[in-house]
Amino acid sequence: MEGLVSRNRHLLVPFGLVLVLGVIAAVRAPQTFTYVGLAGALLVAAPLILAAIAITPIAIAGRGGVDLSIGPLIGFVNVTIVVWLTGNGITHPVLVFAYAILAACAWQALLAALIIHVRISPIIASLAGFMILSGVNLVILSRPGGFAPEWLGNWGWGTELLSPVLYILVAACVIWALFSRTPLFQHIRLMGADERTAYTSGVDIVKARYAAHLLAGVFAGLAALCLTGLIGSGDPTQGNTLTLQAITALVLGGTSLSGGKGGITGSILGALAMYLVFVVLSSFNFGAISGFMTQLFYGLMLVISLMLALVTSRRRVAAV
Amino acid sequence: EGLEELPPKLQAAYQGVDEGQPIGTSAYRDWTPRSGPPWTIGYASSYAGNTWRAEGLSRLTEDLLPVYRQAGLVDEIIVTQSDLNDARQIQQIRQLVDQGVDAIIVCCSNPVALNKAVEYAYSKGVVVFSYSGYLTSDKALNASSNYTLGGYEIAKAMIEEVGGEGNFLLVSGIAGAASSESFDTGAMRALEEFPNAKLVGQVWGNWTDQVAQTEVQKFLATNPARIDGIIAQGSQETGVLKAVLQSGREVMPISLAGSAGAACYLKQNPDWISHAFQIWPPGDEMELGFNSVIRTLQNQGPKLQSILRGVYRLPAAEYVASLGDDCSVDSTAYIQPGIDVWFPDDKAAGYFLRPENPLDWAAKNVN
Amino acid sequence: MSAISLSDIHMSFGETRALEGASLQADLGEIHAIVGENGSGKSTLAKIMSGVILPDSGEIDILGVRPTRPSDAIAAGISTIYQEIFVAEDLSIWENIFAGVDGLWRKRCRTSEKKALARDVLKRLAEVDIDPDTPVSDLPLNLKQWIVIARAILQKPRVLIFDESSAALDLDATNRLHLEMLALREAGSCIILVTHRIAELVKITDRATVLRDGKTVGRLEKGEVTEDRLLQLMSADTRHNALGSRARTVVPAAQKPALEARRMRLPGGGAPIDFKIHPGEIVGLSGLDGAGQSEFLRRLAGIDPAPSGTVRVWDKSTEWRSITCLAEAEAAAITYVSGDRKKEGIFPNLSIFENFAMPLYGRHSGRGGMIDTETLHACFAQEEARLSIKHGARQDRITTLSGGNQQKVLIARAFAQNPRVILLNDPARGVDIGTKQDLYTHLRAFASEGGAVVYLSTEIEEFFDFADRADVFFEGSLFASFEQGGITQDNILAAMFGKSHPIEFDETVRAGGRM
Amino acid sequence: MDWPFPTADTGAHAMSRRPKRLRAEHRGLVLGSLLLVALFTAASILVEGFASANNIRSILLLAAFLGLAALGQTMVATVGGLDLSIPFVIGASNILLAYLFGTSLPAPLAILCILAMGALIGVLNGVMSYRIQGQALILTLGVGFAVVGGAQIFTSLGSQFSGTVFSQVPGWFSNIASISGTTFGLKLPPVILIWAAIAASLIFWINRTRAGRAIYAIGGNRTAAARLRISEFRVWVSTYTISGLTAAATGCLLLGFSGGGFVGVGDPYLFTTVAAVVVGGTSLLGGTGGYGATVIGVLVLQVLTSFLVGMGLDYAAQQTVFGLLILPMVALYARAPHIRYQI
Ligand SMILES: Nc1ncnc2c1ncn2[C@@H]1O[C@H](COP(=O)(O)OP(=O)(O)OP(=O)(O)O)[C@@H](O)[C@H]1O
Ligand SMILES: Nc1ncnc2c1ncn2[C@@H]1O[C@H](COP(=O)(O)OP(=O)(O)OP(=O)(O)O)[C@@H](O)[C@H]1O
Ligand SMILES: O[C@@H]1[C@@H](O)[C@H](O)OC[C@H]1O
Ligand SMILES: [Mg+2]
Ligand SMILES: [Mg+2]
Repeated sequence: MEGLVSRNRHLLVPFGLVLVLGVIAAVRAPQTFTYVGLAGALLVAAPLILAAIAITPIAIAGRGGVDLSIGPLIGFVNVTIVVWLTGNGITHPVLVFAYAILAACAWQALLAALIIHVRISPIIASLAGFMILSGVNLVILSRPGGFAPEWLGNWGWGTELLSPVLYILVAACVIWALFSRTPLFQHIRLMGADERTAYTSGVDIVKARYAAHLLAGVFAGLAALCLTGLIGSGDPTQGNTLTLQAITALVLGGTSLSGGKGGITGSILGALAMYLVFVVLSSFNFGAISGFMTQLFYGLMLVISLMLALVTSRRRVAAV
Repeated sequence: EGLEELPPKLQAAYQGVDEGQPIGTSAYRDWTPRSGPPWTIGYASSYAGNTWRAEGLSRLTEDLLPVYRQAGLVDEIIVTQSDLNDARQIQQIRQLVDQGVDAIIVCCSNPVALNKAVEYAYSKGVVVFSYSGYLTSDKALNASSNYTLGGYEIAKAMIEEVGGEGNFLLVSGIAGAASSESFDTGAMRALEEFPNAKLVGQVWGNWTDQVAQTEVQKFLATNPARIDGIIAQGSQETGVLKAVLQSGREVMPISLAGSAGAACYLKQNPDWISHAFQIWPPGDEMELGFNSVIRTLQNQGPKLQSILRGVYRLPAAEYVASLGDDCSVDSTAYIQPGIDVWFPDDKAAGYFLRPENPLDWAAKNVN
Repeated sequence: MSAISLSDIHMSFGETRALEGASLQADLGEIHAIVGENGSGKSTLAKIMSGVILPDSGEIDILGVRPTRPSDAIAAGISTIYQEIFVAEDLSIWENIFAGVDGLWRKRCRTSEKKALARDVLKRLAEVDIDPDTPVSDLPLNLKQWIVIARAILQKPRVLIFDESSAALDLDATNRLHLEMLALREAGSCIILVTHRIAELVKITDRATVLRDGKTVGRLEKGEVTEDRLLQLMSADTRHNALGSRARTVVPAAQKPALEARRMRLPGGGAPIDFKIHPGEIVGLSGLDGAGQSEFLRRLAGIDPAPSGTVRVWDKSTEWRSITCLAEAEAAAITYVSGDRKKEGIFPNLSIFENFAMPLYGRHSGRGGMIDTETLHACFAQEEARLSIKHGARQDRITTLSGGNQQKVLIARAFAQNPRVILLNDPARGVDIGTKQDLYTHLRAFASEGGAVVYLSTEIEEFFDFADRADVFFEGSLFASFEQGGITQDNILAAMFGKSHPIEFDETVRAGGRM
Repeated sequence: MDWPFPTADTGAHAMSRRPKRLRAEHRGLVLGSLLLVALFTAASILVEGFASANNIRSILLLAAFLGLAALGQTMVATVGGLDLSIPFVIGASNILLAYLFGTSLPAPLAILCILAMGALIGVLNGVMSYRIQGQALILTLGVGFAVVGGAQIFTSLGSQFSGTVFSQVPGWFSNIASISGTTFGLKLPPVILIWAAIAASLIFWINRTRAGRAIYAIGGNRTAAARLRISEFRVWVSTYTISGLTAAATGCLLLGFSGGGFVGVGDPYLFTTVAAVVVGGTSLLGGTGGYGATVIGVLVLQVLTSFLVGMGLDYAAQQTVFGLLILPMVALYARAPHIRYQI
């Protein structure tokens, strides 16, 4: 039992955070917890939640791996769905889903290849990726516009709790639950915790790292679908903002970039915390400065939760 | 269809309208809000960085709110700002609806991204009005001047100003924002009409003097080519002018549309450029939007989805007349025609099925 | 049938030649030792057999395969316990023990079974009953060692390679390990044993292969595996008479000690320690791993604070001054040289020259903290001549040097700080015999000029004819001191095991004794 | 004198069988310089007016800003850290200085206040990230968010222009940083010379003083450094302090450049500073590279920008090209050793 607690120590902070914010939100903005309120919350928060989930396996795989390119990647899938698929009359759900997931996986495989075979550190590889994709996105679609496939655009209603968005989130959790029970996932954790131990004890660290990235690809694809559903159009820049948000959520969720630790529960909690902060702040009439309030609070939350995490876990994290 | 319901002189304002902009008959021809008066109105702005938004906001909260509260029509205005993040603006709109507002004014975003939120609002009996820019949803109402027409005329006038040929720089607003795109569409049309007018570059100034100044600064710094004229979307020309002054180049003509700072430079250098425009005077545009919102809440029945008025050109002397000699290039104020010019009752009447001055309506219907 | 046959293996790392014609033949059902000095290539050979390192050239056939990755080796039935203890600190005991056993998608066995097995195997090997969910980071070194041993043994390997795996284990733990090995041998596995503990291998090995400078220089059958044969094969010229005779500096009894420790207790340690060293003296420190000698040395150096007691130096100006931190140690002209170069010695990113000069910047920088390079280059020239450091350009990276030459640079840097006391922590690790002898000579010269030397070594015979006194640690405290005449293998070995009088070479001592 | 530029990780070295070869960071410098020359010649041929005094002046001007912003990033990377608060500190300083210019505070004093604030933020970054160095980039990100949010709220309180500040920038100050600025009548914006001076003295300081070398000692081997009484904490914190300071300075100068306070001016520097550092040849693993390398990296990026703009490529394409440039550069000198050699 207390083994369980100690193993989930990293969840204490984010859990408390969500709890506190949830209560405040319930008081300040009760509509949030109505049926429709929750449906809307789901809709708006889904892209961030999935983005945060997506970068989790990469962080777990170690080497200070934080995927800076996640935002532009989601943006890329978003604009290409609108321009390449819808633009050419390809709107069948199966095709769109398949495309979104395959495209994101292809990119992640590319990143993994750079990290594994060229042996470039993940942070630099994904930094380059960020720049490349954010440029490419603007080339494909120079400004917001276009239309999502009808069925996808309709997700934007967000009045039904039992919506595709919910199913996607559930699916994501199921995928994770299943995957995290496979030995492969244990290999990834071991590799993240200590790559040399993994290597010498016979773990195929090449496959393991590819696996971590491909898994990220799957979630990134789903995130892109949800974003497209939310804005019902293509936007070359909206995705980029997701990078820093997702990393914030990840870290708020208690996953440390030192690898080996963490899971999507934390990332989901982190993303929820960010959503709730936003709801709470919007419930005050801050007017023109409301945007800045959000930024301020994200920052403070990040710093404070890092400091708390430092206190709750005593081991020092080695430099990237 | 629907357009011919308008008095002919109003129809003129619709020519060359951005084909993205819906001008069909409105969904609010017979519509009553879920409650009130008094009404709560939400203002979901996408951005708050520039003098233009500030001016519009102050018209809304400093001038209009007191009067309409007095009249028992409005009791509160809730303002939100999304830092150009669509997801946030969507969330804010939904949250305003859930908080129980009766109408929402949104400013200037991606014409598609907010649609579902708009329809959500509509389903809850809340009307969403886009001022300064349009939304494509048929549940949205739009009120502004015809920015495509504005872009066309401003560009055309600029090109003619420098003799129908030369190198031009286009300073746009925010990529993807309806108003910015409409303006550019018009401007491009004009450029096509002049084979020897070459567009050598485009920068996005976010309608913000500082941004425009930095972007133009960077452009001039990295582009050796000579620029004969700068076609600028309104409300950032002061920044553009400062950039040019700072770059050390001699000041070429820059299109002017309301900013008092640049206008002051014109007053001090009368032969700089011969004319100026009124395309989106911030306060008046806001009042146009607000006025239309109130009329809709009063079930006056807007005929069309988009309430469009024309832009107009005026000679330099007349434009700067209102400025004193002590004016400053750093001024953040606006030269505005005033609501009686921009959206007077008789004009407004043309756009509604059961027109009436909102305050008179109040006098009758609010005890 | 031969389980392992390696012939004429060559391997170099950048400039470093690790193996130059090593070969090894071993059969199933035998325990085969690989012996050689530090840096002679034992671990490299082990890594090659484990598929970690791909040699530049050479014939390899282990159980019919030529492993190119650890996973290949393991799949072929080859398990290795590396010299470095590889555990994932954040993960639990059972996860570490069963690291890598599962396939990508299929588990070898259920988690509950794994935990049970983990618990049992630790009970059997380490004789502790511990919750297999405990994170490894909370465990002491010897348990971590057991975990990696368990990991390898549970694979039921047909070839099992131990690279100095008893280093972290105490006496009866080592005995338990031996029982495991014998059992595996009975079961028909082949065990490769890399160890410095000659007594250990004399006891349990069937045959031994001897490496010198990366070459196989001999293969001994059961009968021939004796201490002297091994020593004489391992180093071209045997150490015992290597160092000619030496001018002893006579220490005037009256003189104040250069450095002394009074009533010092080590963390978790035993009795308080009193220790003195006079100018001109060379004192050797030794003891089994974890007996406290290195902790003691680190406290003399002011690296770690002593829980109780004092370290102090005699200084004409201020009479006694005590040492509680590095700053005070430096002020008192005490310098520390570590044998663990990579960990606490070299700056791999910097040049040979800078590695030498780094500690001198403080004293050789003028106005505005501007470094006076001329002087420093002069110092360098002087020291490099003195220690005959072999290197290319001064500005080359230090890692272009062999382990031994890296060590010389660190020692040169110690001398250059012209200290009164030099504390050395196993400085000869991975250093060849020639270099060692230079080192002894220089330290002796330093002593005869009135310096004091405290020299910790894992190889007792470094003390013969070299140290004026050998202090032996046992269970966290200073156990015995031997003066010149008394510095003998038997005395010191006995003391290492807490026996106060010399004893013959019986099983127990062999089991734990260090060469 | 030929001081050792600290060298890249042993790994890259272990890879090589060839005894004599260019030391990694020298390879970085040489490569960078070659690239720079190549780009410049190509651009001068393909873009008319590229080699004009005017264009070179503006390239140098923009390089000066990036160079200063990337200075701190270089110091931090040398000890294995990263500072993502730089763009936010730049933005915050930019609007806060504009705000202070609007007050009665004398301009020089105002500038000092902002610099002090920047340094303070740096200290905070350093102290708080010291025990979680692996998370330094996240922590600095958080601090950045907080700082920029706070600054915008603060400046918005009085006015209605959230996030932008209007005030009069003193002529002498805008002269320092604007393209039309002159130095002693010479048609060269002073900021360029200021940058050159700072770069020169920094490189000198790093290579010739104990404090400077300590940075590389820490970057190379923290334990070994500790044995020599080099305090990891002090070095770590001071690099972040420098970073905060230079970021603030950049923010101030950008105000002189653009003339109006706008919080967004920092945004382009989030990843470009890292790119400049990496392209220059400083590995983010610590211990290697140096500001000399970064200066080259900065010039490469800036010439490239101007080149691309001249070729009619917009911001989008520039981003992509930057990204594509990083990979080969890093692959050439900052690869990690194969895990086999880490066992
Ligand atoms: N990963 C490596 N990279 C470069 N050189 C290495 C590496 N590992 C070992 N060497 C070199 O090869 C030589 C042999 O090293 P090895 O570890 O095999 O010696 P050893 O016999 O195991 O010594 P010890 O008894 O200290 O373990 C060392 O002196 C070292 O210089
Ligand atoms: N990962 C590595 N990459 C490149 N070179 C290495 C690496 N590890 C070690 N070396 C080289 O190996 C030599 C030192 O290796 P090693 O640590 O095995 O020393 P050693 O002589 O074996 O010392 P010891 O016996 O005390 O371990 C140096 O020449 C160094 O350049
Ligand atoms: O900021 C304003 C923008 O939002 C509006 O759409 O057009 C005019 C601009 O000044
Ligand atoms: Mg070794
Ligand atoms: Mg070894």
